[in-house]
Amino acid sequence: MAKKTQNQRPETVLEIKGLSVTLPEGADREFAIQDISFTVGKGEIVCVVGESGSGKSVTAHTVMGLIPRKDLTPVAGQALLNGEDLLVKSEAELRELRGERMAMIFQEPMTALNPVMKVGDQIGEMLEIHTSMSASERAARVLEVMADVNLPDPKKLFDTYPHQLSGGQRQRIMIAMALALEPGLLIADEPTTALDVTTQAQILDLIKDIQERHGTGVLFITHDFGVVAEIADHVVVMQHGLVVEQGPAAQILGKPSHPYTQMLISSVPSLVPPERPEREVRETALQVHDLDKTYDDGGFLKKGRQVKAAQGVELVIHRGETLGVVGESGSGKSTVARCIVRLIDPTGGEVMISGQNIAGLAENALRPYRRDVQIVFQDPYRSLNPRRTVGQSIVEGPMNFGLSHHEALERARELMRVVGLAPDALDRFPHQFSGGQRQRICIARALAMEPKVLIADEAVSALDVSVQAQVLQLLDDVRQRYDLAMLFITHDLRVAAQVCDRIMVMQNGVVVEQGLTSKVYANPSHSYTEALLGAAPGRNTEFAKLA
Amino acid sequence: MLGYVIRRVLATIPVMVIVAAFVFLMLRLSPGDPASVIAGDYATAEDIARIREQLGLNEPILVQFTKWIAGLAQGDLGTSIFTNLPVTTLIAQRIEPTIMLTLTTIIFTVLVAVPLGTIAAWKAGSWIDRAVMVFSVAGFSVPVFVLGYILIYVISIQLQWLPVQGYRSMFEHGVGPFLRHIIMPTVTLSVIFIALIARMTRASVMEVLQEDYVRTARAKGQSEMKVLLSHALRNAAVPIVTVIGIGIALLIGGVVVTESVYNIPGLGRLVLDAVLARDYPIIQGLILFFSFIYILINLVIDLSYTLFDPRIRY
Amino acid sequence: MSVDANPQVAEPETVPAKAELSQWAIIRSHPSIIIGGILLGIMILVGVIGPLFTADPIALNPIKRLKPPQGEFLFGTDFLGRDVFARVVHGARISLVVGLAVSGIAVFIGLIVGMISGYIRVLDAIIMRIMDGLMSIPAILLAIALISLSGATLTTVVIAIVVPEVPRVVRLVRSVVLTVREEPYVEAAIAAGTKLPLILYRHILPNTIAPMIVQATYICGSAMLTESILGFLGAGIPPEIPSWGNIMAEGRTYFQLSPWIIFYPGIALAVTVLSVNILGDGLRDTLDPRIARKM
Amino acid sequence: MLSWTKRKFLTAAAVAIPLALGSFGAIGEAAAEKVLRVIPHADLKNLDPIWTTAYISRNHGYLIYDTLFAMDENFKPQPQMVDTWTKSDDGLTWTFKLRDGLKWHDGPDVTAEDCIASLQRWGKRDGMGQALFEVIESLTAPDAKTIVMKLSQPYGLVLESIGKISSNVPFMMPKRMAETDPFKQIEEHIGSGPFMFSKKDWVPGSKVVYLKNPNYVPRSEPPSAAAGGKVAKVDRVEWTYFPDQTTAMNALISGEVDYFESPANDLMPILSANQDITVEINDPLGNIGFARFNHLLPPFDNAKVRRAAIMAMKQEDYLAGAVGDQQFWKTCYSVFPCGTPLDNDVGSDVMKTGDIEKAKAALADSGYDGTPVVIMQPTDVPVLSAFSLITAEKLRKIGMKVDVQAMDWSTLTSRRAKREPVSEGGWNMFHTWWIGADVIDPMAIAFSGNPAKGWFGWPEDAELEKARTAFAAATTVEEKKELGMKVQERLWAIGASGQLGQFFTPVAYRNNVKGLIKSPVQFFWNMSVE
Repeated sequence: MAKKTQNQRPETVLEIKGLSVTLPEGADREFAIQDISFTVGKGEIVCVVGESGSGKSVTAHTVMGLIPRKDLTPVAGQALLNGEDLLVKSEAELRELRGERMAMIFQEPMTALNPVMKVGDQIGEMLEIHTSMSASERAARVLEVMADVNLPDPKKLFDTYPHQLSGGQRQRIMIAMALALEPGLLIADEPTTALDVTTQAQILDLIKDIQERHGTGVLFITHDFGVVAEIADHVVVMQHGLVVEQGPAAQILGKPSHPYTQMLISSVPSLVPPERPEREVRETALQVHDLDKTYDDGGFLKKGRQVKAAQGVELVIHRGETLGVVGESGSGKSTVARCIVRLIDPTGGEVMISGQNIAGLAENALRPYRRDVQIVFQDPYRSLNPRRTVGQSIVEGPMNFGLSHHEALERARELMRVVGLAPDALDRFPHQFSGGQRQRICIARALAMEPKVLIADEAVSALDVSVQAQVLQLLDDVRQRYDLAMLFITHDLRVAAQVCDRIMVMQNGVVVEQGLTSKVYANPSHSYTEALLGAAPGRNTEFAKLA
Repeated sequence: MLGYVIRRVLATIPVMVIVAAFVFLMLRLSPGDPASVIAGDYATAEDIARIREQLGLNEPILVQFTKWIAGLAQGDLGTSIFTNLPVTTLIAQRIEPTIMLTLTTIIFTVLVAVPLGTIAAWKAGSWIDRAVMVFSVAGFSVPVFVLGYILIYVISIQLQWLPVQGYRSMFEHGVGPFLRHIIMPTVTLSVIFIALIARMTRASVMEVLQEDYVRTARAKGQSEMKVLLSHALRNAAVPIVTVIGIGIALLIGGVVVTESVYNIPGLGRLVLDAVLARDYPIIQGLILFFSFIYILINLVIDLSYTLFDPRIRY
Repeated sequence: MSVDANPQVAEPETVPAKAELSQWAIIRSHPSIIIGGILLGIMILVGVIGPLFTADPIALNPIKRLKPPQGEFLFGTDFLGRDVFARVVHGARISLVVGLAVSGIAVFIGLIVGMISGYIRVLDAIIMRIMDGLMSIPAILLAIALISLSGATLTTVVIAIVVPEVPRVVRLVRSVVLTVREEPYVEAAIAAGTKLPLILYRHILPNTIAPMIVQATYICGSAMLTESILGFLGAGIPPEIPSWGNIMAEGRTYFQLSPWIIFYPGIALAVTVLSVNILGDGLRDTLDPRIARKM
Repeated sequence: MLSWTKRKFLTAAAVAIPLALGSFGAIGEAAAEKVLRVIPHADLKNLDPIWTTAYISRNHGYLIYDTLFAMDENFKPQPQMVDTWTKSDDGLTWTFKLRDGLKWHDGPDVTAEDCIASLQRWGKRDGMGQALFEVIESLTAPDAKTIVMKLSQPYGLVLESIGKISSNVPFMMPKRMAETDPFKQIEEHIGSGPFMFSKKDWVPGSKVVYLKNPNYVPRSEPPSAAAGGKVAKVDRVEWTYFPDQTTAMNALISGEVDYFESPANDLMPILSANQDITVEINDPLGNIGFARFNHLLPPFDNAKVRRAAIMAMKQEDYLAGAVGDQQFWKTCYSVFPCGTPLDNDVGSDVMKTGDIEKAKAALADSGYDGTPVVIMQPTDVPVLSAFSLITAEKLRKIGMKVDVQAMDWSTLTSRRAKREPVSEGGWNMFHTWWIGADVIDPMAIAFSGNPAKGWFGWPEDAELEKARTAFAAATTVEEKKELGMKVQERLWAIGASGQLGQFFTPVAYRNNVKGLIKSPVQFFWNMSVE
């Protein structure tokens, strides 16, 4: 996609010079951000990218003046908006600028809008604050702006409440709100992270389109290099509060100079599945036949709506093989996983494990078979009981099946080494570990049961890309070492491409396509798969690979 | 919505039956019986027995219970043993003071406690916050009657601004006398209620101020006052209203004491006298009446949620 | 794509022993716990060993009735000539026993019923209806009726105050259980084949303890207050056993003549309830801010 | 705190106070109307003075009903509704003629039939009434205004019975109400007295209103206790019941109330210090305190133990403890109220001892075997609660094991009727008081020696009963005095109960209230508000 010529930068809207902000004492480092300098030009999209804790969000919030002064205090440098330093502005002056000259959109569209106020009024409020337009003039302008962000039927949507809209629609409302007064600078803090890949693509296009039409300077915060590749003109890479590298997008993505950037970019799984040697077919570890799950929220007298979460799902996994399940939120991929592990009871179909159908078994009859299937969840911070030591969590399972405490502890120590953690960490509490370490502990806990099938339900989605790479590597190793059958559930097509031998695509509870990963990615047969692959950000950018 | 209301009202019936059975059995299984109190000082054993017979207290408990429930069905709460008047008339005579006292207390409390709690949450950690919290904890700790006596002694006896006691109905005697007589009881009763609501408002508003949409509002350049009122408080309304509902149960305890200290002829005193004189019909009737009112208030509060939060639909 | 460092080979990552924030450091950082704790400690001390040093609270000498506080009688005497100071000190014991017993029993029953109702959905509807029923009976009236009808002993007073408190505890426990049971670590335990009782004991119970402790302090405070109101209404603990509630109740008639009979037990009660509530606030912030804040 | 010191706790009613002086917004009634605002001693719960012996119902009765005879201040029965009466020489036939102008509140004249029916209903419930009707052969009404009573034998207390001053007073009611079963409450409240009961204003537990009876024809004599002309000098009498003593006192001080029937003794210093309030003793006879033993159960089935316990009781301690200010009590060692005709000292040395050591010695050789004494303590009646604690301390000092069981008055009244042993809900001791008028002669049930029909405690002594029946038949004053001493001598000999002395409960009213009648019963006629 033709980007602006590298060297000649457009007229500056926002200039950050040597900005430093301190963290409250007792934090793990002194500065949240230290000596940050970069500029955002008119009609230019500058992406600030980095892992969690790199300070990218603090930078954005400092510019908008939204940081809690008593915790994070700017101690040096300037943030010039069209030449005026925002750091010295009084609260009142800053309020004047917000919305008029600079605006911001946030990550969680679900909670960013006031749930008890009509959507139209929330946009109108921006005008109410900064202009002296009459109510009718405001309403007209609101409808105009809603149309500008291609919201369907603005008149009807004007009087709706946020909970009645989809994630994508709410983000469009946020953008409409931000652009109501045509500010020179738009700050977007991970606006598409919480959205499905197809909606994300539409929002990114919308931002590019508006930015070009209105010549707004956009400061775009993200941790996803796919998004950077998709829209960035200029890229700033941050680590631990410092700018390690910045420059035009093509140069940063193509030939990164700083080792940290190189490591980051090479950790981004590529969308092109590797050629895998043809595996000889091993015996079946897990067979699911015609699996159904319907939720009926009917009450005492109320006739409830029927929600078909999963319909007629068929899948087979052989030992040593990884089957991927991809799809957007609400596609039913997690429901299938939870039915297999019997955390929820399927309404129909069979789940065959070591020759036995466990779909309808009662709890006592089911218990012996539970050890054969184990699961690793998405959120590392809620997968371990905060009030029990890591060791206690791991030994709990084996001891349910007869191992003595000593034997179980021995197995736990061995597994800690397998997942790359020091065994003496067993008697520590979960809050003393990082996200990545906790996910490894969860894997150890699953392996402690010596399962035949391991299910990873979005197991790496909450991790930073570098940590993600290590955990994926660990999963691959344990699969080979313990000859496991693995069911890998994810919404991230890049991860699926690299990890899964075969892939299954789900939409609204139905399996629309399945087959060898390389074949499905090369030429998808179902239109939905095609749309999914097409929407994956940065798909036609080749990321620099480490030697 | 109507379907929901009907279902809720139907659901109160099993609860009321549980309450009725519980209270009825509790009275019958305890020592002391009204017949001997009526018979008076030197009634012989047969006098007492005959009175018990005449009051139907000798019949098996189950029979008495079914008779009472049958009466209940047609809205007859039974007749007071002592005054020979139907319980419903007794309640009717004395319902107005209690209802008015409760209403003025709720209104006064909400007008004082909600702003206090909101400011405390807004300026969390400041001296105002600490002051509001200390007052609210103190409010919980002072016995109602001590406060009542102090107020009467200072305001009525020494300063003679307000009358000592009594109740004037707004309809019979005009608003002036009504207010003069209701101010002190309302203040006395409100202290503990303000403490509860202020504390809860502070907690809910503080929680709401962390929400993303408050940050969005600030990002729009909205003034702190507007952010507090139209965004924070409106979203905190549902938890605050819930606490007001729960608090009302707490109020009834206070009403009994306040009515006795300020000599207000309300329902609180009626049930108190009835308990000490073992007038079973009044005790049963009133406890049932109070619990029905409480359930009704909860229903009204649940329905009011729809006003505050569009997400709640029945 | 392969990352050089293969975890098997590399030396296992040692976990830095992040300073485990000692419980003591948390407490020290919250002044309200210290103030509340000290005040309550003093009151418990007074309640436990105080009576050894005071005159006999039940000894009557009608001649010295209604003496103002000076000299021999630190808090003056009441209408039967009994030493108010001795009675207030003895009263501490009764009021604290009532407060602690009520909060202990209420939380204990509330925990069990709340967990059952929160975890076993079938029983939930029934239990909740019964709780609604109990909660709809006004606490004070229930207490008065229960006590005056079945004799005013310490146990009946405690039972009478516990009954209306239990539903509130059950509701809180149930709401906490409903949130905790959805947590992934509970689901992981189920997947690992742990039986129900163990799940309740290992995973649900520890996470409900924190809000329970906070609720217990509030119940303790309100129980002491309810006891004093019952005493005032003439339905409380029998006057021979002095509790702050019935000392004040007996002093009620002589309020304008000799206010000290009501004044001193009133102060003692207010300070104790104040200390318990401040302690509760402090504990709420330290123990489990996330769940507790919903309190 | 729910009831007061003075009368025994029984049901009571109250009257909502009309506007106090200081408040604006005059209420509906014409300002000219004279209203007497009263705080009664208890809450008027039920309105049938025959159905219950409650003093508050009796006071209510005196307002709206009238009586054939009435006791004057020297305790002599005087004619009230009766104009003239004759007694036949053999003393067996009494004829009474009603005076003119007696009308029921709802219009019709009072007839002899009404009076006969009223006497019969009274006769079934009242102690003296039952004794009188045992000797009545017939009661006839030859014409509308004459009542003829035929006796089977001469009876000395005919006029004292139908003219008795306290519960149950033989009030005259219309025939249709007098025929209600005495164990069922009367429905209507129509009398022929100086005031009329306003049923629509009655709010039990709070307010009772009496309106002046315009066509009541009072007698000509000046008022003397219950006798004499009963002239209503105010248009309305309003009772307001105050559960809280302090608030009641403050209401009187701030002028929201005119008359406070029985303030707690300990409020006297504040009330008497206030110059616009008058404090005085209304009932010359006062109240007599009783410590009552249960004669059926050990240890008090043994007279020696009872007398030992009485020797431990020092009247000064009880009166100082429970009543307080010396101005309101005095010791009285006669069973009959000091200052009444039958007051004497015979046999009272056991009561005069009041010495722990002597009592301890007496108990030692009385064969007391250590069975615990259960004392019932009514916590909601302050005076009786204090009496119980004082007795408990004294009995413990002389070596008895004592178990004080607290309860409220209602529980006490039901438990004292039980004759079963303590293990089955019985009792050993309780305390109460009687107003002087109720124990003025041996006929009082308090002095009965017959366990079958006697008062709770059920002492048994044939000699005592013989003396009491002889007293009933006695006609001359000397004979009655002689028999009075015999009854007292027996009562002390068997240690029927401990007498705790005589105490007086004053009344308090604002200075603009005039015409209060001195008597053991609270009357509201003749009282006016300037």
